[in-house]
This record gives sequence, C-alpha cells and structure tokens, in this order.
Amino acid sequence: MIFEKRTERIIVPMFFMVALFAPLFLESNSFFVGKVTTIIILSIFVMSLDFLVGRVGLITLGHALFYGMGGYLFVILSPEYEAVNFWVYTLYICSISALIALVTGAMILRTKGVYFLMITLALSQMMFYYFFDSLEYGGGDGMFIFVRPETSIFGLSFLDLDDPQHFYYLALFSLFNTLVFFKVVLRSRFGRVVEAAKQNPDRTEALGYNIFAFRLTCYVIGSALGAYAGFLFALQFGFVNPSFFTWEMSGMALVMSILGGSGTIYGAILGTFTYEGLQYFFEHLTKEWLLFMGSAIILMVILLRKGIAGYLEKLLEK
Amino acid sequence: MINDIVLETEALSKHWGGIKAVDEVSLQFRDRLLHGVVGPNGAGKSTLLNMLCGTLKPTSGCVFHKGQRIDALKPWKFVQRGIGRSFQKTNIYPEMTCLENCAISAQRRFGGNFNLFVSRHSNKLVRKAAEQALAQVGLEDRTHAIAAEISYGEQRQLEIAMVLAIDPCILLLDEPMAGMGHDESLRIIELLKELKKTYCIVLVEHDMDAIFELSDQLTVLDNGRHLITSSVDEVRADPRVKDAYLGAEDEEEQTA
Amino acid sequence: MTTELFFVQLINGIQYGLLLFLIASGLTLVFGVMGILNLAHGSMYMVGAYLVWYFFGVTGSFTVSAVLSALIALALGILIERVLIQRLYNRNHLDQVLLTIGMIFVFNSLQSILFGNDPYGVAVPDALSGSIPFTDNSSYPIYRIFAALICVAIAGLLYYVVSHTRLGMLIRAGESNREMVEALGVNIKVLYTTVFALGVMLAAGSGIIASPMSSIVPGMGESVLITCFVVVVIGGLGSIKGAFVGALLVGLVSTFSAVLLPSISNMIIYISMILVLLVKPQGLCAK
Amino acid sequence: MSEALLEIKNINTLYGHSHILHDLSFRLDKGQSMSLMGRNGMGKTTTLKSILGIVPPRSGHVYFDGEDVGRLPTWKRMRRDIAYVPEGRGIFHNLTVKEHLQMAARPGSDGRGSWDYDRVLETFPRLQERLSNLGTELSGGEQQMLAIGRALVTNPRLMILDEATEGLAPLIRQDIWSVIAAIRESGISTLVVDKNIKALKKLCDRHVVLIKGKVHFDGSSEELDLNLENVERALSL
Amino acid sequence: ALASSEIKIGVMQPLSGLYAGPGRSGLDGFLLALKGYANNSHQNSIDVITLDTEAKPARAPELATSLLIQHNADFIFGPAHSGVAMGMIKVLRGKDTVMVIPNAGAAAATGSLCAPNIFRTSFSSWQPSYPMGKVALDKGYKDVYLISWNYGMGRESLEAFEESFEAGGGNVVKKVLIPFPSTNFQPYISDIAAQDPDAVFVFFAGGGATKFVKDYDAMGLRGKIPLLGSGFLTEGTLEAQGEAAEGVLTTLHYAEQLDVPKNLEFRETFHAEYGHYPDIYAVQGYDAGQAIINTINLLNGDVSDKQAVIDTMEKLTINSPRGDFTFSRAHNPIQNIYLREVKDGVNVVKSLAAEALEDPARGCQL
Ligand SMILES: Nc1ncnc2c1ncn2[C@@H]1O[C@H](COP(=O)(O)OP(=O)(O)OP(=O)(O)O)[C@@H](O)[C@H]1O
Ligand SMILES: Nc1ncnc2c1ncn2[C@@H]1O[C@H](COP(=O)(O)OP(=O)(O)OP(=O)(O)O)[C@@H](O)[C@H]1O
Ligand SMILES: [Mg+2]
Ligand SMILES: [Mg+2]
Repeated sequence: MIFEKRTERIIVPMFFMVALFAPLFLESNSFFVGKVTTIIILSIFVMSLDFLVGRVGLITLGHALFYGMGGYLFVILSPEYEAVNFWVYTLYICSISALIALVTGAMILRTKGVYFLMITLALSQMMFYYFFDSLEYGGGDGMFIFVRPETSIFGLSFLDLDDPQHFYYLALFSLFNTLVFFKVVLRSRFGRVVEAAKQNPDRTEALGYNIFAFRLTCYVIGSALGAYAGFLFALQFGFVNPSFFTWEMSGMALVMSILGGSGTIYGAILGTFTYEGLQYFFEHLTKEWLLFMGSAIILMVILLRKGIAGYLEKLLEK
Repeated sequence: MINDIVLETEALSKHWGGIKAVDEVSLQFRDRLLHGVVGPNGAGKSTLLNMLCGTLKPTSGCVFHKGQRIDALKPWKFVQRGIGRSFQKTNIYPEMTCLENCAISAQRRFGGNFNLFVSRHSNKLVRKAAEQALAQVGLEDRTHAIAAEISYGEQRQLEIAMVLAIDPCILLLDEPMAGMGHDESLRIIELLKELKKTYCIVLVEHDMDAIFELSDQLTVLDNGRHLITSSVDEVRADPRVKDAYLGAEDEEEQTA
Repeated sequence: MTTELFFVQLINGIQYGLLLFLIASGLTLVFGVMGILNLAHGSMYMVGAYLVWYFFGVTGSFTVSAVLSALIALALGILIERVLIQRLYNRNHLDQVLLTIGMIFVFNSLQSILFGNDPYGVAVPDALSGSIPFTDNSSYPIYRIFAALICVAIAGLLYYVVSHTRLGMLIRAGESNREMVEALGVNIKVLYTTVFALGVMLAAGSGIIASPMSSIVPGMGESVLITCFVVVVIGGLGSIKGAFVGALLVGLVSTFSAVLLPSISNMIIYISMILVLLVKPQGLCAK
Repeated sequence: MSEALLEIKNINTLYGHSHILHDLSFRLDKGQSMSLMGRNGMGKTTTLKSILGIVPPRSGHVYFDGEDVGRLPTWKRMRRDIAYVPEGRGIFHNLTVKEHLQMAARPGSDGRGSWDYDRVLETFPRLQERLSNLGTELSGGEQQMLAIGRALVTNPRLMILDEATEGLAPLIRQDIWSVIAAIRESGISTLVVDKNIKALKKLCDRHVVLIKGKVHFDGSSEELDLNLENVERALSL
Repeated sequence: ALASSEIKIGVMQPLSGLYAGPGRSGLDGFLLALKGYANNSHQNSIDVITLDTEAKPARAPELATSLLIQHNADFIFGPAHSGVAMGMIKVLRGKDTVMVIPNAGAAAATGSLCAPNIFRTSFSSWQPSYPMGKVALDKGYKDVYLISWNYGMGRESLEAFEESFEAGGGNVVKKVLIPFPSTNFQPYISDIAAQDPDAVFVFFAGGGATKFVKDYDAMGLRGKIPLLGSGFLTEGTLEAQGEAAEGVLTTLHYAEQLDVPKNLEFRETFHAEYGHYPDIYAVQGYDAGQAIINTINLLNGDVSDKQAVIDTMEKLTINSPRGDFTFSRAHNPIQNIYLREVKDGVNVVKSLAAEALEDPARGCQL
C-alpha cells in the first residue's frame, strides 16, 4: 500500500469517490464544475510545491515560475488559430519545463535555505517582468488562447476539452496520477534518500549519496508537474497573464500547502480546498473578506500543529 | 607489504586562515590493521579524517587510495570506494527510527536508488544489513525507537552502527567511544578487535585504555604536525608524547 | 552621462540605498539576526506611515505624531510577539510564513477599513523643509539629507548593539540555541519579545521617516517587502554590515540601471542578487 | 548534618508516555560534590534536566538552598547561581569564543567574581589562540573547554556537568578534574555525570548510581568502595 | 423573461489590494445610480452580486464565469484593472451578458477585442492624453520629455501624446518607461533636470502620481520645467500632493469643478449619500450605472432580448457629470476632454482641449 497512514487511506479514497461522482449530479456547464476544476488544478500545483518544500526540503518562493511557464509555453509554442494535440503539447511543455528546471536547478541548488528561497523568488520575478514588459506576449494584460487543443490518441478521441465536464475529469485524473506518482516516488529508495537528505544533508553525503543529483531530480520533477498545472489552468480559461508568475502566486500555494499539512502530499488537496472554500465563503459574505480570511489563517496556524492533515491524523490514527 | 597500504597521505595540509590545522602530514594506513591517531585537542585529528573521507579539501598535499589519487573527488565518491567514517559530533537522522537510520546507510550498496521499483528481496537484504549493524553495536532493543529520543550514549552507538552498515573496507572512526558508558565501550572495543581482522581502521580516540589495547600502530599529532608513528609501546615511552599529550600516566590516580 | 549627472545619480543611489537600509533594518534584526521569518514586516512599515499620517491630521505636529506612532508600533510589536509569534518558536519555520501572511491580510484590510484607500501624503516638517541648490535647475531637499543621516545613525547603532554588546550576543545566541541561552540564566522570552518589538518599531519608524518623501498608499508594505529581503540576503543573514552593504548596492544598482539600462531595470536587483549568491552562496558578508 | 544545597524529592519525569524517572530522590550538601553514574539511557541527563526545569518533572519537588524552585522557569533557577555544561556542549555556532565568554560572564548573586574572562583563558590556554573563531570552527575538545569556561564565568554555587570530559585529551582531562577539585575547594558544589568511576571516586563526596530511572546506589566514597562490585555491575551489566 | 422578473447585475471591482481605491469609489458611484432606479415605474427588482477581483488577473476568468453561469447576470459592472478586464473579456466576449467597464482603459477592450456586448463608460487610454500634444505645442513647448510606468496604460498614454505632439512638429527628447509599480523616481528626475526639456509629460496614477509630483517638487524642478500629464496625475491625489502639485497641467474627461449642471447635482447627491465628494472613478461608475439603468428603463424592464439590450444601450446619450456623451461604434464614450491646471489644491478647468473626442478604435471590426 502506498498510503502509509490510516488517515490517507480514509481521506484519499473518500475524496476521489466524491469527486468522481459529484459532477453527475450537476449540470455539465455548472459553475461548480468549473470552480472545482480550478481548485483541482491548483491542488496539482500545490502538491508539486509540497513535494519540493515539505519533502525534499527545497523551500522555494518561486514555484509560480513554472506555473506561468506552463501557460506561456503553450501560447508561445502553439500556432494561434489551430488546434494542436493535447498529449503532444503536455509532453512538450513538461519536458521543456523540466529542461529549464534542470539548467536553473544545476545553478541555484548550490544555495541553501533562505538563499535558495530568495534565488527562486528572483527567477520567478524576472520571468514576471519579462512577460510583463514583452509586447509580443501581451505585456501586463496577458494573452488569449483562442483554440483549445484536441485530445485524440492515434485518431481516437474520447475527451472534449470544450466540455467542462470532460475537462473536470481530465483534471481529476491528473490529480490522482500526481498523487500516486509522488507517493510512489517517496516510498521508493529514492524517496528515502531524499528524506534523509532533508533531515541531515551532511550525513547523507557522508554515506555516499550525491545529494545534489537527488535534489536536482526532485526539482525537475516538481517543476515539470507545476508547469503541467499551469498549462491546465491556462487551458481552462484560455487565458494567460504575467500575474501567474508573481510571488503572491507562489506564496498562496505555499500557504495552501502548509495549511493542508506540509510534507503530507495529500494535504495539498485539503489545504487547497479549504483555502479556496473559505475564500469563496467569506467573499460572498462581506466586502471585508480579507480580514476574515487573514484571521482564519492565523487561527488555524495557532490551533493546528501540522496543518489540517496533522489534525486529522491526530483524530484518526489509533 | 607495500601492497597492503590502502590509504596514504603525502604532505597533507589544511590551513584555516593562519591556523595550520594539519601541516604536511604523511601517513600510511594498512589493510587489516587498526591505526590509532591521538593528540591533544585541536591537534588536527578530525581535520585529518575529514580530508581522508573527502568532506574537506586539503590546502595542499594528496590522498591516495590503493595508489590512486582521490583528494579532488566529491565526498560521496569516497564512500563508493569503500571509505566510511563516523563523526565526533553525533550526526544522525533525528526523526527516523534507528533501523531507518541504518537502512539509509545500507541501501546504497544494494543499488536501485534512482529506481522507483525494487524487488522485495533486495529490500529484505537492506533490512537485514541494517539490523545486523544495530546488533553489532548492541542497539537491538532500540530498533524502532526514534533517534532523537534515545539517550546520548545510545546515539553514539547508532553513529557507529551507521558506518558499519555502509560496509566499508576502510573505517574512519572519530572518537567512537566518547559519551559511551563503560560497558558499551567494552563492547565496541571487542567489535573493533573483530573488525580489524578484515578492515583497515583509523581510530581517533581519547580513551587511552581503548587506544592502547586496540592499536597496531599509533600516530601522534600535535598542533597539526606529525609527531611520531610507531608501536604502542614506543609511543608510550616517548617523552615528547608524555609532555604534549598523555601527561603522567594513570592520570586518574593523580587527581584530587 | 556627464560627470555632473554621474555624481548626481551617485548621490541619488546612496540616498535610496540608505533609505532601503532604514526599511530593511528592522528586518535584518528580526529575520537576519533572530531568525524569525516575518513576512508582515512590510505591513509594519505601512502601519508606521498610516499612523503618522493620521496623528499628523489630528495634532498637526510631525514630531508628536512620529513619537506617538513609534510608541504604538512598539506596543503592537509586543502584542504580536506575545500573542502569536511566541507560540511558533518550537515549530517549523514554515508556520511563521503562514502566520505572517495571515497577518498581512489582516493589516491590509484594517488599513482599508480604518483609513480608506486613497493615497495620502504628509508634509515635510517645517524645520527641515528647505532645500539646497544642487545643479543648474535642481536642488536637494534638506529632509532627505536628514533622513539619510538618520539611516546612517541607525545602521551604526544597530551594528554596535548586535556585534559588540552583550545584548547583541544574547540575541544571536538565541537564534542558535534558545534552550542553552535560558540555561545561562537569561529570560529569553522577554529578550525576544523586546527585540521583536524593537524590530517592529524600526519598521514602523522607517515608515514614519519615509512618509514625507513618499506616498501613503494601500499595498505600500508589500512593495518594499521583497526589496528588503533582497537587501538582507545579498548582505548575508545575521550581518548588519552586510545588510548595509547590500542596501547601498541595491540602491546604486537600481539608480544607475534606471538611466543606463532601462530595459532590464525591473530585473536588475534580482539579477544582482542571483549573481552575488552564485559567487557567494551565503551572501556578501558571510563568515 | 550540614545544610542541603540541592535536594530533589520523589521526582517523576516523563517524555510523552515513556516514564523515565521514577520517584527519584537525593540531596547534595553545600560545598560537596556529587557524581551521577549509570549506563547509557538510564536517565542521568533527564535527571539534570529535571533539576533545571528544562524537562519539567510531572511530580515531585526540587529544593535549591532551602527554596522550592520546582515551579520556576529555567532561567530563574539558573539565576540562583547554577551553571550547566550540557552533553553535546551546546555551543552557539554563530558566536566567537570571545563572545561566548563575554555574554555569559556575570558575578554570582552574592557578588563573587573569582571566575572571569581572563581566568578562564588562563585555565584553557588553547582557547586563547581561538578567540575570534566561531563556535563551529572549534575542535571537539576546544568546544568542551569553552562550554566549561562559559559555565565558570557565571560564578556559580553549583556546577552541573554532563559528560564534561568527553572528547578531552588526557592532559586536559586531568586539568578539568583539578579545576573541579579546585572549585570544590572554593566552596562551589558540583554535580558531575561522567563514566570515569576512578576519577569520580577521588573527586566526589557522594555518588548516586541510576538504573532505569531509579536510584540504585546512593552513598559516600567509602560506601562506594564497600559496594564497588555491586556498583560496577550496575554500571556495566 | 417576464416583465416582473428580477434583473441581475454582477459587480467585479477590486475592493481590496492596490486598486481598492478606484474600485470602491466606482462601486459607490454605480450604486448611487441604481438608487435612482428604485422610484421607477416598472417593478422589476434589481439584484446586485458583488465580487472582489483584487488586482489579480488570474482570478478574473473564474469570477466572470461565476457571474455568467452561476448567477446568470444580465449585466456585469467592472473592472478597474486592465489585466483583469482582459481576463473577463476572455470569458464574456460574445456572450449574452452585457459588460460595462467603468475604468480600465486598455485600448484593446474597445479596440482589437471589441465586441457587441462590451461597453465602456470611462475612456480609452488614448483619449485623455491625445489632446495634450496639441496643448503643449500651443504653449510653445518644442522639446518634451515623456515618462511613465512600463505597462499598457502608461505606454498607450505616451503614444497618444506623441501622436498628436509629433504630428504638430514637436520633438520628443526622451521617452522613458520605468518599471511598474516602482516609485523610485529620483534618478529619472535628475535625468530630466540634466536634459532640461521645455516640458515633461507623464502618466502616473494613485500613489505613484503622488510620489512623482512630490519628488518633482522636492528636487526643485517645479516652476522650472512645466509638468504636463494625463489627468489621473492629479485625480484623488491633490490633497496628498499638497503644494507640490500647484501649476501642474493635465487633460482629462472630467474635472471636479466642471461647470455642468449635472455635475453639481451629482456631487451634492453623492456627498449626501456617502459623506464625501466623488472623484473621477465615482463619476465613471455612476455613468456605467446610468447606462444600465437607462437601458432597462427604455426596455421597460425586459432585458431578455440581448440584441435589443445592446441596440438600446448603443444609442443612449448619457447625461454625465462630465457633460453628455454617446457611445462610439466600438462602445467607447465620445466625450469632451478638458485642460485643467492645479490652483490652490483644485483642478481648475482652463479650456476645452478637445470636443467630442472619439477613440480611433484601431483593430475593431464592429
Ligand atoms: N572551520 C574551521 N575554521 C577555522 N578553524 C578550524 C575549523 N575547523 C577546525 N579548525 C581548527 O583546526 C584545529 C584542528 O581541529 P580538529 O577538529 O582537527 O582537532 P582535533 O584534533 O579533532 O581535536 P579534538 O580532539 O578536540 O576533537 C583546531 O584548532 C580548530 O580550532
Ligand atoms: N526527547 C526524548 N523523548 C523521548 N525519550 C527520550 C528523550 N530523551 C531521552 N529519552 C529517553 O529517556 C531515557 C533516558 O535518557 P537520558 O538522556 O536521561 O539517559 P542518560 O542516562 O543521560 O544516558 P547517556 O549516558 O547515554 O547520556 C532514554 O531511554 C531515552 O531513550
Ligand atoms: Mg576532533
Ligand atoms: Mg546523558
């Protein structure tokens, strides 16, 4: 079983069961299907961040770099008025992002802790300004994607990205795969070394592991998945904007992952849904929702020791 | 005999600013022998070990392993060549259990570290190796205790178990007995006696009983310089060593 | 660039750098020295500026408003540390991120509720309102010179306190091992509350001092936050000297790039930080 | 019977659910020194931490100089002139040697100031050469000297040393023992955890041996001699 | 729908964050216009759903979708921020809901991306700046230094000025686009002093405008080199700028002291309602409200036929506090632009800089 904790074994299947059947009771283009799709996509992003921050120990404040990259790469690579193949472009976008992560990672992984945090922040800010200032990509106003990709494999097509429900299931499927993938990675020997390198890098090196290679691999994986989430998000609304790259974006994702329970991976889903849910609730309640949101965050961090997942674990383990 | 030399240093130096922590030290470490290294505090023993295992790059001089120069290699390459070391300051994975601590050490040599799926059999081997290492230092009954929650002396034991789990050919031990109780020390002494039949061991220790009993060859460093390398008896008799390091023998008798 | 313009820009750069140091000084103390990741630092800067604007409206005296605002900030700092930060010392650094982001939300919305969203300004105090002729058609305001001097004074004081007094040593020691500091008979709780509150007061103080030269607007906190972090990190954590050097570097680089390399002047501070960290991964003044 | 400086009564200490110290009691008289012995993991360090309040006991009392200090925070207890040399040394990585000594230095509560910066450097000349080095840049033994020095400059009435001679060269170890002997002469009490039974026997007036968080032996050096076999078995079984 | 059904208006304004000021002000104006509707003949109730866009373009499509699908809004009022506008347009373009923009001036909204259901009651970035070129020439300024933030609004404003200024033979000494939203203006002001142009033309708004004008004064340039700007330089910022703003010349489609009967009436009503006087953003919001309400009234409350709604709105003449205006074919106001000068802390109208100015709406296919 890849889910080691009881809590995971209860929460994760429950979530996916509900998520799987819920849309069947809603209209296909219902707002909630779209809204939940957005949150699911965000969860993928937050999960990839949690992997890096909570599990590998690479605290980055520039993960949005890859979120934006996913969207902008699509805009840059694809012809403007022609449907391209979704799977092919997924492959393109993930591998190009991975390559970018490989090159930048090789340079910046020399720095540690806060220095790493700041240098990733710097990279994402630079990308932000690059696209903000670039006239050919719409500057600060962003750009539209006019045609959604088609999804045929060998001529067979069973997904229509223009149908919100289909898109929803694509996102859900991606989330599930991401979760399982991270779990498999972390449970493997590779994952154990990564864990070790997080707790005590010096010792791990002294045990004969090239921790740089391990970290770089993780950075590449996390970044590629972050980019995939950005790509999905851009597709959902057919819109990219430099604000995808901002540190606020990274910061929010970080908040969601910590709220969910840093390092638990599945907590990313809890954190994202809670955060978005709270925001939705407060926003519809009052103009001063920010005050409530802030207070709620403060309260939760004080009361919940290890995020929501930590709290659930306290309830459910033994 | 020359072939027996597995690890060798040549005019090895490490300078920190003005401090010459290790100053032109040339030593030879032979297989199947326990090589003791002693010296006053700050003599450069740990620094020497750090260079032998690659964590520190020498300011000048070279390190040879089986005739090949290795001092420019990355630290993890040293381990892959079979050079393992323990730390003077306990250096473990605080949040893992003792078994996991040793499993991490052991799993490298079974491969598959970049492979997501490895066989059940291989996992079993790792576990066995880890358990064996724990048993060797006498931590069997602490197998599933979290490392941060065992006592200091036990952590010292774990420290050694972790090096053993690497299964190195050359063991560099930095004060393994420090912080350990009497009984535990005896146990480690027995263990080292056993191990030196097959390994090359470099032992840094301030516990004179242990070092005198175990060493086949004894080196004394003082202020970064090499003072003498010889048999235990000759070293004990050397007046310079007495002055710089040992003081009056049977120190304990003289106190109070 | 003519030599005259070069010198003018040099002075602009130094002055901007000093102002940056002033804003970053509290952050250096709290984050660089004490190791508390306070993302709400910018909010404290904002609090200072809004308070002084508010009191200026009420009292009409800049000095009185400045003192009042600083005292309130001090109290606020004590409150925040006591009620919130203190609970997180033995937790992960990430929880501090979460907490202080929550605080940013709260402060921003309180600002909007209490003071509205229009830009405000505070007039330069009369005593410092003159300016001295500078080039043919420009002059240099005395208040900015005054502010620069204050920055230098604070930098010096901070450096002295942190590096050369027992208090400074205790703060640094606390960052390394709180338990041990307590075992030396020091009330580390009170010590940390005090220093955190001082950090908040410095942040608010810089908002107060900067207010006559800037505009008081929503979001002013976040806009300086990142720059301050860049300053502290370029210099190297824990080093006041480093933060000072970092601030001057950022000040000069932004000023000159603004005129010479406008196309990348957005990114220039990030580029400089990356370059510095690639060469010295621990910042300029790392030990 | 002389006055007790430190007395603990029926202390029970737990880490989470694991019960480490069981009804532990002993006393240390003024000017005396006492050793605490036991195998690894028997609860020596836990005992010291309970006395200092770093790990507060679940129940029981700690009296220092006649006063119940069991409810006080650690720093207040230390202010009553206790100094602590922890195992693992507790050196601050970002302070220099000089700063370690400067920050800790203070006269005793009765104004005694016999231990100061200079005297420590005299005692440990090795440190003199390393004054501007950071804590992390010291060798293990140098760190140990610094930890002891840092405790001495607080001019304590009670020194608590946890494995203070760990990692020290024989010569220095002798020095430490004589320092401890000397401070005992000057009326400072010491509570020493060490594994070197021979040295402790010379140095200390009383000896306590722990097994699994319980007092197994408590007596003077003479009594220790009488029970040597028993104690040695407790230490190495 | 039946005549008695409820009409839904979605609001997407920045209520928090950097743009909260203009956002909330626009909303106030808008709500004031809606109030006037209460005493109307037909009895349809109006339901307003308010969402906060902050200044986050990334969230815009989602919020717009929510209004479109979840709430079935008939009209959407918003936003203030151009990037957000783009995100909304992506979702709303060609849909049945009519979007009325009360501020965001991005040229594309009523240019290349114009659509039948998208209206704007404020301005296009081109409008307030274009007339200033001629004003500068009339004043005899030959060499002008241009400076703004490097973002859509800034770039487009400078280009509009350049267009008319260079067409009349003026010379742009230097055109500087500085990082948005940096307010470290000192190096640029020193550069201006060194270049010594006849005048400076800028586009800044909000806090940046305050800071620029103060810095310009502090460095001693005020009174030496005239400062010209798009009107936002001195809108809502005069109090904060204080004396530093004296003498600044700006062009805009409104001025608080504008001597138009509707303006006086509006200002007093607004003041009675909210306790303070309205600013330009409130006017624009108010007019957006008027556009929607008048349309509803003309249709007698039946907004089910979207083509009819659009047709009706297109033909409206809005009785605005800034003077009457109509919509161009691209749905942008055809409006007067006034030249104003700051005197004693007030934008005093000097003259009409351009009458019934229509945005060229480049790229619009309507
Ligand atoms: N990073 C460093 N920077 C500066 N000096 C250092 C550094 N590391 C070690 N030293 C100095 O080098 C000398 C040798 O240190 P080393 O740790 O090798 O001593 P050692 O022989 O192991 O002593 P011990 O028995 O006390 O552990 C010491 O004087 C120490 O202060
Ligand atoms: N933080 C902790 N959490 C849980 N258990 C702990 C913790 N620290 C120590 N223990 C347990 O308490 C027991 C006593 O530990 P203690 O450190 O007091 O032993 P000790 O006598 O000092 O041993 P040593 O000689 O090895 O230092 C040990 O069994 C240890 O596992
Ligand atoms: Mg050593
Ligand atoms: Mg212990």
